[in-house]
Amino acid sequence: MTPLLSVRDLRVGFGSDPVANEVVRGVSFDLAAGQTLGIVGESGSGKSVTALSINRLVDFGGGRITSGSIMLQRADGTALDVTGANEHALRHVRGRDVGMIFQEPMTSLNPVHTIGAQIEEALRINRGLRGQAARNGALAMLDRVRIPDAKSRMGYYPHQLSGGMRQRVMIAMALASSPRLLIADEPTTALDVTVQAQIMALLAELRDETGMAMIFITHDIGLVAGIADRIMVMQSGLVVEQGDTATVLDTPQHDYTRHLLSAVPHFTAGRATRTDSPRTEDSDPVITVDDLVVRFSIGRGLFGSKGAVHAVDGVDFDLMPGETLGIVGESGSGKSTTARAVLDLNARKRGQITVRSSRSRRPIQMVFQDPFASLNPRLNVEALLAEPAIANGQHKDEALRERMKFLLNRVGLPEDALTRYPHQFSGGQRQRLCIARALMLNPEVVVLDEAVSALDVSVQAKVLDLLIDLQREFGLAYLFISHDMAVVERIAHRIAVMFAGQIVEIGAAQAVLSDPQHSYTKRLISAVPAVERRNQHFAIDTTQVPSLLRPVGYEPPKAQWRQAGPDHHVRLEAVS
Amino acid sequence: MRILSALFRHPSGRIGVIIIGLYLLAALLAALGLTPHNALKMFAIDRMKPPSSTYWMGTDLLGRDTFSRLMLGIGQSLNIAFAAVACAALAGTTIGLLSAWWGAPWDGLMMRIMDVLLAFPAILLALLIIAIVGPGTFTSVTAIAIVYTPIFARVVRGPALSLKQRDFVDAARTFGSSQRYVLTRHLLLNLVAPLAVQVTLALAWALLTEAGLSFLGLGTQPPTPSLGLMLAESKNLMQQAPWLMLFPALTIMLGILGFNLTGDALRDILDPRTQGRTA
Amino acid sequence: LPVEAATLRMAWAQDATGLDPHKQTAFSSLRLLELIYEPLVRLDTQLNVVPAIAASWEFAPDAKTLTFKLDPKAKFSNGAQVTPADVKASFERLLDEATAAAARSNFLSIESIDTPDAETVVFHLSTADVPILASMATINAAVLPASEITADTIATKAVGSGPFKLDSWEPNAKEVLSANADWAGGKLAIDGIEVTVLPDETAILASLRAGQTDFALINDPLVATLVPNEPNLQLNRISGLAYNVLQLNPSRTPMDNLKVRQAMSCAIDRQEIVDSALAGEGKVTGPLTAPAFAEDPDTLFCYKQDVAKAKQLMEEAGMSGGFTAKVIAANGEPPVAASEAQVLQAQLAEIGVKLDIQMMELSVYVDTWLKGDFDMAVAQNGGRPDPYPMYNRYFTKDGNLLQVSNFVDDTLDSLMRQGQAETDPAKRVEIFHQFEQHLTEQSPWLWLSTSYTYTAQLKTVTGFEPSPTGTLFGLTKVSIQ
Amino acid sequence: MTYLAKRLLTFPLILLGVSVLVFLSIRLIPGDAITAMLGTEAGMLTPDQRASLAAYFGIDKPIWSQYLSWLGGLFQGDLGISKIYAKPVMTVILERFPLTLELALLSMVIALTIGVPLGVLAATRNGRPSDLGVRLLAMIGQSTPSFVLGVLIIFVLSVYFGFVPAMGTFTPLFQDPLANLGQLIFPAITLGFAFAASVTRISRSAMLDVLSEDYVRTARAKGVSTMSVVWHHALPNALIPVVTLSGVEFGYLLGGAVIVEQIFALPGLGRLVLDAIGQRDYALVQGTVLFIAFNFLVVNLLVDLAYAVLDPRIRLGGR
Ligand SMILES: Nc1ncnc2c1ncn2[C@@H]1O[C@H](COP(=O)(O)OP(=O)(O)OP(=O)(O)O)[C@@H](O)[C@H]1O
Ligand SMILES: Nc1ncnc2c1ncn2[C@@H]1O[C@H](COP(=O)(O)OP(=O)(O)OP(=O)(O)O)[C@@H](O)[C@H]1O
Ligand SMILES: [Mg+2]
Ligand SMILES: [Mg+2]
Repeated sequence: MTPLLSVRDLRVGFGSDPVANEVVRGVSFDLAAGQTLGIVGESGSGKSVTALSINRLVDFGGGRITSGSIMLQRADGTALDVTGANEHALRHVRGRDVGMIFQEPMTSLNPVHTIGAQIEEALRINRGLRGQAARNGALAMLDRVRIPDAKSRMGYYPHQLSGGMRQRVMIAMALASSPRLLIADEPTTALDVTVQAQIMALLAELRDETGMAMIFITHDIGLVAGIADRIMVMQSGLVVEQGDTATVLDTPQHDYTRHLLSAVPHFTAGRATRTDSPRTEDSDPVITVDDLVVRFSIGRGLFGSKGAVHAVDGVDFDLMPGETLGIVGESGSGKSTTARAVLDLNARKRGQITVRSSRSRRPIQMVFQDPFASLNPRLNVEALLAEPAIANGQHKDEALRERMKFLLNRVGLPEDALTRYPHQFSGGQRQRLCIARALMLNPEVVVLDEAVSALDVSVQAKVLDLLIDLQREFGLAYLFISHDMAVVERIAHRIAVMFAGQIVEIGAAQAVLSDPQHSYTKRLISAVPAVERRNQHFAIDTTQVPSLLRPVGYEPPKAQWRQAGPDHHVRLEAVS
Repeated sequence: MRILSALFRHPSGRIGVIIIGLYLLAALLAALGLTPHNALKMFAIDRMKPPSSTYWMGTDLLGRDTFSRLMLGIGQSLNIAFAAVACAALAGTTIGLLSAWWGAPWDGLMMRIMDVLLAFPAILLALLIIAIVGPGTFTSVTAIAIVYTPIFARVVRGPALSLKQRDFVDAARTFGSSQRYVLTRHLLLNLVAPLAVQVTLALAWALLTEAGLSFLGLGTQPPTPSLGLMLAESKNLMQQAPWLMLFPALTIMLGILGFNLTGDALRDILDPRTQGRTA
Repeated sequence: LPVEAATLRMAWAQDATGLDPHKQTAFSSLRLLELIYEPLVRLDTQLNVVPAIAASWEFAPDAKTLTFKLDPKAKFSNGAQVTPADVKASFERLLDEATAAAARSNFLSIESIDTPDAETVVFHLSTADVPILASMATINAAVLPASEITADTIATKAVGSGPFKLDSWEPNAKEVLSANADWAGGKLAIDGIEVTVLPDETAILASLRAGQTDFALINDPLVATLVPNEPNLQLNRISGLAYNVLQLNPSRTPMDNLKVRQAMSCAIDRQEIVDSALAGEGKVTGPLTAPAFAEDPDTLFCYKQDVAKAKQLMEEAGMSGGFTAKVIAANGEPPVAASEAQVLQAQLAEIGVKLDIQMMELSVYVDTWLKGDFDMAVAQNGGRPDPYPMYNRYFTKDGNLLQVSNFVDDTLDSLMRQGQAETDPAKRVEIFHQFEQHLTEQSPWLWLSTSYTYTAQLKTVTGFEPSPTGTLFGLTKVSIQ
Repeated sequence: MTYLAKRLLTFPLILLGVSVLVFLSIRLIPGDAITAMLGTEAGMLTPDQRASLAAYFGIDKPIWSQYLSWLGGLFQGDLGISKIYAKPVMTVILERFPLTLELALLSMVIALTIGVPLGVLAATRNGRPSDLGVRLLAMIGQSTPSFVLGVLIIFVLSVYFGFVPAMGTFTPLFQDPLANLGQLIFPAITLGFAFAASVTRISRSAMLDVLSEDYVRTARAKGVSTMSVVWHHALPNALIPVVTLSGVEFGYLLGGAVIVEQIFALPGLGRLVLDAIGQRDYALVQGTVLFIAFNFLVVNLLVDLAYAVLDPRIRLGGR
């Protein structure tokens, strides 16, 4: 049987001299109908460019296929070499033969057309449906991707939907043309794990229903384990390894694959938590947060406030010296707001934050998510590192320079970095720089808000190791915020799970992860992909996160807690 | 320097920089008195002579050499444009920056004041200022500067507001950096790119406005020529001595073109989004 | 287009600023009002006093009583007869300070007005005042209907006895005039005039060239010189009474020094100014511009450029190092003001006098000028057919504009008085020649040139007679082919 | 809705600021209604005559009292009486406004019908000769002062075609559409030329931005034709900067195009103010400037509302 798609020695380059600027340098693979190929690899390895070459969208980004062939089996049984096809033929390939969904559900839908219209367009172009027929078709598609209340949602604009729903609309649109090959380019990277799980389940189900082939691109090797039949590993434009999912994951042949597998933080549901807990009965917490409430009033105008976003609603926790408290929860649950409130960057409505400090005037420092955004691009490293010291009355003298050099050294950056500018560093180096800067004032607590989320997996691992080392060396306490359970598992002593502005479960990391009590925590943990969970049947769960927008004067009911272990507290759920 | 060489590598930037360079050179030479003829001297027997080897661009009604006057006029027009834009950029940037930083209610107040200036018809504002203080270089500068201040304020305020939200400003707040430090090093320093673009575009506009004001007889005072004044003087001579109108008009157009090209090139060079794209 | 053709399409750059003939002094207002209203007498193109509303007049021998007989055919456009009562009411209005008539000062000698019968008006004067007759020959002394004066509608409604009726007026845009069938002067060959305001004179020329305008007033000599090049156009050019002058301010140093003033007078080359700044469109003149009084300029003090003498005078004045002075000029008023200032600047630089030119918006200039707040001023001052009203205001001890000229001189003062009282025309010319010689020698101002007033017309328009006063009354004789 | 109310509430404040500014500045200029009317002859007035005229022009009282009484009138919708036109200021303005409005609209139509397609064309042929040509043209257009173009147009028309557009008086569109267009088309071209150039450039760069957006790629992945990608998917998203630019420019044009009105002898708002300043017709200057400022604010508001029409994110709130 001829494969649906057969790619041979594909080479793609960019710019005025595409041969010299090749980013895909000889990729070959076959894909049979109904099969799923997972492509993994680091950022920039050429995954997207390979995918975009299959329907020649790469042309529009300024790319050129310099050699190789892409034979596509078309619906009428003919085979077409996409690399040599003209624009007219390609238009029929796109949509009809090859459907595609992209990473960013936020930006991949046209903001000025309703989602109904966008799906109808696909039906019109590729299935010739018009008018009422197209409308019915679109409705059916929305139903199929489990958009609740699809009829009224047809008239919605993309911005009125949540990220997960938008991604579902994207899928509906791609499927509307009944493609025989669906390319999904990191379709879930921008989503929360729980939403990710929903999308994965949906894709798997639809694939099985329609029998289409699928190319699934991701840099998350755990994710691919759950869906792919075959895996292809790419590095700098080359395929370094390809084979059955099981073969590649269990007996990786290539160094790079092995490296990838080891660098990825594996989530083990509490089996790999830290054991060096510094919590003792007699020590005093360095920070105590008591009933923290932060609200953002919206629609403040002439006619008063329409209500407020209860971003953080009654949060209590404490942090011991040398301890890491991980805060997890999905997007919008109030993690960052809590962190910012602790640093006094947000006005808080209520609540007490007590800081007991002996050694610094500014005992709490912060490392932000995006290292590039938190370093002023126009200042050199010397000025960046000196800023906190100067702000606190020190002078730019030799002692200060010594400290800068010491810290640079400590975070693994060369001394000559002092004269360089942020853009001259890689992402991981920049984050090290931020960490060094946070340490300039000799703090006791460092708040890390998604501090490693923007880094590549292998870099991520190194930064995490560095953080743990520094914690031991300087006796730092960390407030570590992340949505990545595997990362938190690795660094946290204790974990607080946030949901809709409140902590629903808090306790020793091992206890919370291995024995989740709250329904939300359970859902969260079960959604985390892992290399071990192969061909798992993700359950489709369309639970919506409750809105945090509350009317003026609303106060949440007093929290009731239940103790589930020595250091493990769970918020009682309202019986619904 | 780095920017200049980048401009030079940019296809349209190069043309812009060359034009501006030539204009600056002409202005400099004229300021040093190195014009082919004395720009103010009236050659009584050579009134309204067409271009020739002696008078490259002909002579005007009073027998003055157009080319020499043009060189001097470029200097005068550039002086006004540079001074006006410098003032506007300074005032506008300060207002926009503080407005963004202080937030309500200052922001609202200052921006409403800027709105008043914006809503006030620009040319009328210039007219009124000129009528009050009397025309002249200084007034042209003031008028153009006042008209352009709100535009700078707006150009600065928008990005300043978003810079204010940036993590490095938050970071500075966690260290307790002083307001002055944050304003100058974190905000202003990062506004250099949009400001540079705006400044070049404003310069083009100022050149045009100076010409317009002089055209209405409100700008530069004779005998100092400015490009607009030369144009105004020659308007009624268009038929007898078309060169008198042609050359100043071309000079103005080319000057504006130079600034616009440079501005566009700067935008390309300084804007990371468009980097690599030729615009 | 026979019906169309009977209406004259006219254009000018500046529009009238109001309808009250007693209050309006702007050139453009006068030009409009002269077509609508009439004074008792008017000046012909030779500047002789000729009948208008008055059919005849007579001075008593002591020149203290002036008697007019009115034209019985004279009628206002509302159909009412022009009566001596209207004349009396008009002059009383003029003299009333509440009216704020600018020309009032010319009529201060009127003591009383009698209207003995239905045709006669008698003016009793306090002093012998011969020039008063010429002063009456302007539209600022127009005769208005007594009824409209009482109704206080002069400013809004134009009811005159002139050749045309004002049908509509949109200030700064257009006015429509129609022929007054009742006009005592006879029947007109055109049905009316449609005036449009085209602020840019090149646009006026373009419109004429395209045949879209029949007749136009032109101010800028540079535009006027283009008209003869057009085959379908004709230029009317007449030497006017107004004069271009560089006013010095003798109340300020060093212009208070006679030698300095004289040096400046000798240093300038008047013909050169005419040739370059005015593109040759003008004539060198002394203070007296009316043909009946004008002298050959060469007989006047230092009217031939003499830089050596000028330098010597500067040295005698102790100013050999020269000095710097501010000279004001109005923007576009006259259009050549800036050029004149620049040529003067270049010429005076020869003797070390550095001029700092300040161009001003017209009203600002007028304000500054009236306050006498300048070192020097480039001006174009209006002329009169008679020297007395022309210079009395500036150079006599009780002149109203003394604060502008800042110059009094006993000789000038007494010559002026003699000229006012003298009734013999030849003797008057003699007196004013003396006045002129003395004035140029004292050089409080440096008289430069008269310029021309221009009108341009399509060759299909015939019969227009220009007048040195600039009046468009000649349009009454115009016909269109 | 509250947004609209909020915006509307700032109007009076801004207008008040404008009114104070114009009131003071027009009075600070040397020269007053009397010198403007009488010229140098004003020197012949006696003090009593002068006082009588000052009372007539309403400039005999102290400035603040003049301002208050003017403001009082304003609240009753009365902008005062123009002395030159001998009519209520509002009437004079409304007589002049149709021309200005039509001229502004016409120039905008010219600018948009030329600029947008050219910009889109250039963007879709980024880097190719036709793109370079369009960009060169746009650059030249932006660098041509309107007064140069206007003077040139009149000159060429009258010398080579023996024709000039009707000047001086305005023929309303509904009275004689042909004559009206004949009169306004050339001034509109003069104004529209540079305007079109700006529109071209802005639509080109907005289009380039949009064409590299993810949703355009999505549309292409669906198999949408190139034409439809450009006009249906990209253009609506690229219009916001075009609307912003057109709004600002239109707002300014509604204030009267002083120079072009001067050259083409059109009785529009620009010349009205210019003449009113020259003639020191205070009430008229104040009224007109206020009217222009008001228009400017309204246009800006309309632009903001237009965003909402173009962009559902703004229309339906939230981002
Ligand atoms: N339009 C473009 N112009 C120039 N270079 C490009 C373009 N698109 C991609 N590249 C380059 O091609 C290389 C491969 O990019 P590609 O997008 O395929 O990476 P990827 O594996 O998908 O990475 P990621 O995981 O970050 O999405 C990168 O070096 C990138 O810089
Ligand atoms: N400045 C603000 N004004 C209004 N609402 C805000 C503001 N900052 C945050 N919010 C809202 O508060 C809620 C909590 O936001 P927060 O940033 O703390 O979430 P998070 O848990 O950090 O999410 P993420 O994982 O996406 O970073 C969200 O609904 C957010 O929209
Ligand atoms: Mg990718
Ligand atoms: Mg966050």
